[in-house]
Amino acid sequence: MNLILILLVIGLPWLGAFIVLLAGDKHEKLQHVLAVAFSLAAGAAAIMLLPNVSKAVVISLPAGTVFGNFTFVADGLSVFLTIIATVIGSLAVIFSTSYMHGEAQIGRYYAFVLYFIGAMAGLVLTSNMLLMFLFWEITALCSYALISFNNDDPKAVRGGIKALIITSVGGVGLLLGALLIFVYTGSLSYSAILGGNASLPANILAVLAFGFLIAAAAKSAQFPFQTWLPDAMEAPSPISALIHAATMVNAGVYLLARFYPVFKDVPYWREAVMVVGVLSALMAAIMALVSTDLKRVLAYSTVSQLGYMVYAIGAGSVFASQFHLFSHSIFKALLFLAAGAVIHSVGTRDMTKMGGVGKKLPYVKWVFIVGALALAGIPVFNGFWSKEMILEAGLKGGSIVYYSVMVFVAGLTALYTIRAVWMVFYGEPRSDYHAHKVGLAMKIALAPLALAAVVSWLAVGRFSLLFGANSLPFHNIQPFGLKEMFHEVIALSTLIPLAVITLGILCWVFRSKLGGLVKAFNWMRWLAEHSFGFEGINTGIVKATEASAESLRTTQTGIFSWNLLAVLGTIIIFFVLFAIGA
Amino acid sequence: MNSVLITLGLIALPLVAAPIIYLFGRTSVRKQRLLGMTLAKLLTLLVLVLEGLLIYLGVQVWVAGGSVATNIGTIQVGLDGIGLIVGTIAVGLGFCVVIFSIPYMENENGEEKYYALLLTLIGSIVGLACSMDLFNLWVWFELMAISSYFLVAFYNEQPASLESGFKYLTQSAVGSALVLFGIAILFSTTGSVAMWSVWSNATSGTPIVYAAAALIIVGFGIKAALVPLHTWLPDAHSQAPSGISAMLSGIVIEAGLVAMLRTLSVLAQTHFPSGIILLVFGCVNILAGNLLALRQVEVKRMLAYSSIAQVGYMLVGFGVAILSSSYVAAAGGFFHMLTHAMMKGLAFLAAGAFLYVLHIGKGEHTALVLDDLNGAAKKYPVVAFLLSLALLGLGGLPPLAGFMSKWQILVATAGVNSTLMICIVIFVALNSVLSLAYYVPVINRLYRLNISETAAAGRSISWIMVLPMVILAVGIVVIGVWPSLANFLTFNAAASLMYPFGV
Amino acid sequence: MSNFPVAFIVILSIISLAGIGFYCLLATRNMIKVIIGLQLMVKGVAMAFILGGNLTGQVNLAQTMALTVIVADTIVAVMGLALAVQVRHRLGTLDIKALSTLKR
Amino acid sequence: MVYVLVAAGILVCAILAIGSKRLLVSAIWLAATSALVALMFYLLGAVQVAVIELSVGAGLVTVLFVFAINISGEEAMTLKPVMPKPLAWGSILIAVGLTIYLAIQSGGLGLVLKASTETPEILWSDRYLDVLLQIALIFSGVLGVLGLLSEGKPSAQKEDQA
Repeated sequence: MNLILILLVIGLPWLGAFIVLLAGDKHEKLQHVLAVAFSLAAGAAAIMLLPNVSKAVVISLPAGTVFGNFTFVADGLSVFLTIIATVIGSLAVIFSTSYMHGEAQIGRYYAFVLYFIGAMAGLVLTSNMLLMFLFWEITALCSYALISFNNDDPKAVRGGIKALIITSVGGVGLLLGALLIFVYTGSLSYSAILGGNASLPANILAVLAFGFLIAAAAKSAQFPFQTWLPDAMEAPSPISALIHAATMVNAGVYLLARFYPVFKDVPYWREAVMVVGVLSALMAAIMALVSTDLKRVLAYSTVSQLGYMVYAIGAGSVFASQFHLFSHSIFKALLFLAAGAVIHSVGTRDMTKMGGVGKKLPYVKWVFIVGALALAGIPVFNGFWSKEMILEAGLKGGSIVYYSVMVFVAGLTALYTIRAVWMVFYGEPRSDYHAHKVGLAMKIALAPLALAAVVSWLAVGRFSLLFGANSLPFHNIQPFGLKEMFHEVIALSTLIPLAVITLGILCWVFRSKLGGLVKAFNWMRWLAEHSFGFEGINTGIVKATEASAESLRTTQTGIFSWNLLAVLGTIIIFFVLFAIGA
Repeated sequence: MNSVLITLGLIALPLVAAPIIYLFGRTSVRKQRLLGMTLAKLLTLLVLVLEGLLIYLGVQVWVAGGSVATNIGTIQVGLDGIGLIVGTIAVGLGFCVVIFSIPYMENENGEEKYYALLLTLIGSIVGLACSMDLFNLWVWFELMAISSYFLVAFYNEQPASLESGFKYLTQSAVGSALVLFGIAILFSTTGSVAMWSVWSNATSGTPIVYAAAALIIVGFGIKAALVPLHTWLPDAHSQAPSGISAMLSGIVIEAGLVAMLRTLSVLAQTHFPSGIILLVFGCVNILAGNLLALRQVEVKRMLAYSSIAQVGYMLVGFGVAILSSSYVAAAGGFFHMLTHAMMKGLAFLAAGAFLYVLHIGKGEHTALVLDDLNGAAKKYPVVAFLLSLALLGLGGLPPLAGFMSKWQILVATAGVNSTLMICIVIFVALNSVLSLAYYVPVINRLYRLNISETAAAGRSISWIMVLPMVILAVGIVVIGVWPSLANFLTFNAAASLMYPFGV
Repeated sequence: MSNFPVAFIVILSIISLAGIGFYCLLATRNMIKVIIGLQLMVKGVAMAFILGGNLTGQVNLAQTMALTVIVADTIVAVMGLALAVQVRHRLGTLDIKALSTLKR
Repeated sequence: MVYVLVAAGILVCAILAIGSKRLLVSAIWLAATSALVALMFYLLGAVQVAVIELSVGAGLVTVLFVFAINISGEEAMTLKPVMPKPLAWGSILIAVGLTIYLAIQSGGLGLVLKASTETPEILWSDRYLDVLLQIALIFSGVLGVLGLLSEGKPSAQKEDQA
């Protein structure tokens, strides 16, 4: 059963991608229908995997020699992320039918979306490191292709290539890890090292652990690779919701969570993971505070929230991290789709030109506010529970310094969230925009997400069962019901983050009276607007590479004599070496 | 069919058929009739099919436990693992190129010479891979060079084409003189040119034997485009007719590499540090090739520079193989040779198709620049898709063939238990990422909405041109999804290469 | 007189001949002169073969190889000359500096 | 001693061939080099190939050079070389010196020439594959030369043909 389902989850979207492409751009309606049908079918197949979660290898295709066996496992972690990918994928596709209506080359768009959904499912379902790397790169390729979907816009093309290059640079870490696993265990299956049977030398394990950390940081847009995600916002909004909020960026967190049992004892690894998480969360939150582009604010907040997840893993609570991933996928997809609806309707992403949109789009306003409350960590919404669990875990598993920074970031989160909501939906219109109506498909896609953002935390008991010993070996996560959650979250220490969050909101309410304080932090604002220099480092690397390429090109003089002198020079170098050796 | 006949047929068939093809073609040029030319094309295809059949029969003899080798006089020739893979690539790619050339070269002045020389070129590569005698190897190598000179300078009314032809000719000739020098030294010191007796006689590495090895590396290295001996390559690849560019990049430079490896394996007992030398050249090639391609605006020239980088991957594979006696690395090197032939062949054919419909078909000989490709997917969706596929494969994105061969090379490299090798893995992988920076923008251009004026005014593409590209593309995808299909070819070749090294 | 290294004199002349040929390739700007340089280099190589044959007592073997070398090289020279003639015809000069339009 | 004289002669002729300002003179010095190389072949015992070198190297090739020079015309070679001359001869000297050094290191000084004891036989006795391949070499060479020298047909004629 699982065998067929896994094949369906990966195969259906890929087949769909092919068929949509074949349908041709002249039959746009048909393409919309096909894309929705295939993504929904994949989502259904993924949900049907849920009752059959097991740690057993389901498919094993021998590929021979250095390629290992192509294996797939439907364990708890995999199935959970598969469902996120396919279900949110379906919603994004439904949303697109109205958002992308009438765009050119819609076939290419859907083909890549479906290709991505299949690849993302494959990435989490496989247990072969080669396949994992393969799917990892395919998701990067799809992300690139969709960011630069509008090929005529140089900004979109640049953003896409930047995302591809940075995530591929990180991919080198994963590649190296996969190679080393194969070399030292003779197998490409990750259970070879997770099982603890293979004794890797300590230094190799360290290379592996930090290699994977680099890969994860690049994929999840963490420090110091965070710069690609804001630029990826040139993508159509459903893509931002699906790839750059709910699924692909989670692959890094998934990688860390998957290998946590072997890496946790590597010296300094957990410390490094926590530092990466804390720095990303803090810097991104500050940048979100000063940005005026709605989608960029959401992108920064994604980086920040992913920072929380990474921090949780470093602190030793894989469960809290995955639970926040669950909540975040829902509320961030909701926020991006709602933002997409706003942008589609208003025609700009600049918040300084919006204002008062709420009056014209009340439905969008309310679902956006639901998402915003969840993001800010206001009680009862799903973000509150998972964020509190992470903070509790951080208090137990890491230094108090990191904990206080993360609590501070929680306050900042509340501040920038309310700022965004205010600038978009309230006040008077600040420019002469004309708000279109929001399509029905958009509303249909938003509704389940809004509902889930309110109630998804109730499923914590069911959720924790996915991570039990039978469905997820090596991790030893105990069942964790609502009772335990109440017990853990409703504690005295919860009051501190809640107080800070309230303080954050109050800061916005009394913003006019805090002018002096704002001025005092102008230098910080300047730093944040320049992305703390990381953009500069990126540009520097690109410029240096291009300059060296350009100077190397001058060696191709095209003059025959110089070409031959190079030949003679090579001979001389050889002979000198031999003469010294002899 | 016995093995002697197979061997003789394999090396003699193309060379015997080439003059006949020329004569057929010539009659139609004289009498202005098309029949002869058509016959010539069909005969070329037929010979290639027969060659494929002979290779297949040879493999059958092999599998049954026999060896496909024979002595012609004192010269031993035979189909071993290296011969098998190089022969397969040459014949297979040659077949695709011939089909592609039917519309591409139609009514060009000298069409009949083109097919005759193309067949000679393919035959010489097969012969080179089958030769077991150092001097005979050089003769095949020279035949390969001589038959390709005119093919490179085919458009002899174009100054640029003549220029590239002249540089190619002189630098090749210098290379082959250097190789000969090396062979002469080995002959003087060991008293033989038969590979196995040189192998058994050359047991101590006197400085002059090392010098001979260096000359041979540099000499063959000119053909194999080792940096800094590569300078002829971008000119020749960009100016030759596109089918020939595909041949040059897909197999001719690799034939130089194979000849070099054969010769180095003969010197296995002298402790000549060939492994480390190949590794160093490999790394330099990868970096220089990528950087040179990065800012290039001519499509074929960019592909030519990327060939330099791709040869670097093979060199890394072979270097690791020799350095650490690793089968997997050698097989990876050969695997990359195979996948590169398919990917670069496809890329050059697709670029050639664009060049043809946008420029050459109209009688213009301007270079195809990136701007010409803007929005080309709108008008030529199939070719644009195939070109994107080839470029993504070259950039090492899965699940295409190029990723699998690079993976195999990297697995073997990481398998050598040393920090240096881990650094090389990281270096190679980062360079793969760097190469995306020039492959991917091309794809972006293809899918733009605003079509360039040149592309909008292009002619339609004949299906005969598309057919060989589809064949290659299917190969790329199939090998990418099921990489162990190529194991028979690659591991036998690795066994033949590593045997003299005592592995 | 028997101690006089006759064979070494031949070696010296071989290496020098090849060197002179290579120098011609580097220093000249005339296409036909380039072919002359190539010819000189290959003559050195042919001598190396014959010397090798002499030293190892296999003059006949060396002769066959030298013959092939001479033939092959003559063909290359002829093709080079044809190319030079064609270049002169199309560009009106034999200067290799005129042949440096393909660069970068 | 005759070896020294011939060797010196070869080098002098070669230097004159590359040093000459006129192409025709260069070609003639090349022929002289070739003749002396043939003499060296003879001294080393390679009688048959000496004859061939004399006829092909000194004869045929020179004729071809003269033809080519006649067609393309004598061009005054007063242009300065692309590369600084000292760089060219400096690197050549280094390369040649190193080669000689390596030859000496390998015992090149102790080599002794042998008087040929083999009976002369048909040249290609046991290497007829090489010789057969020469036919292929000549074939592709001829095709190449024909192709390189061919005049492009006027395009109008091409249209007729199609």
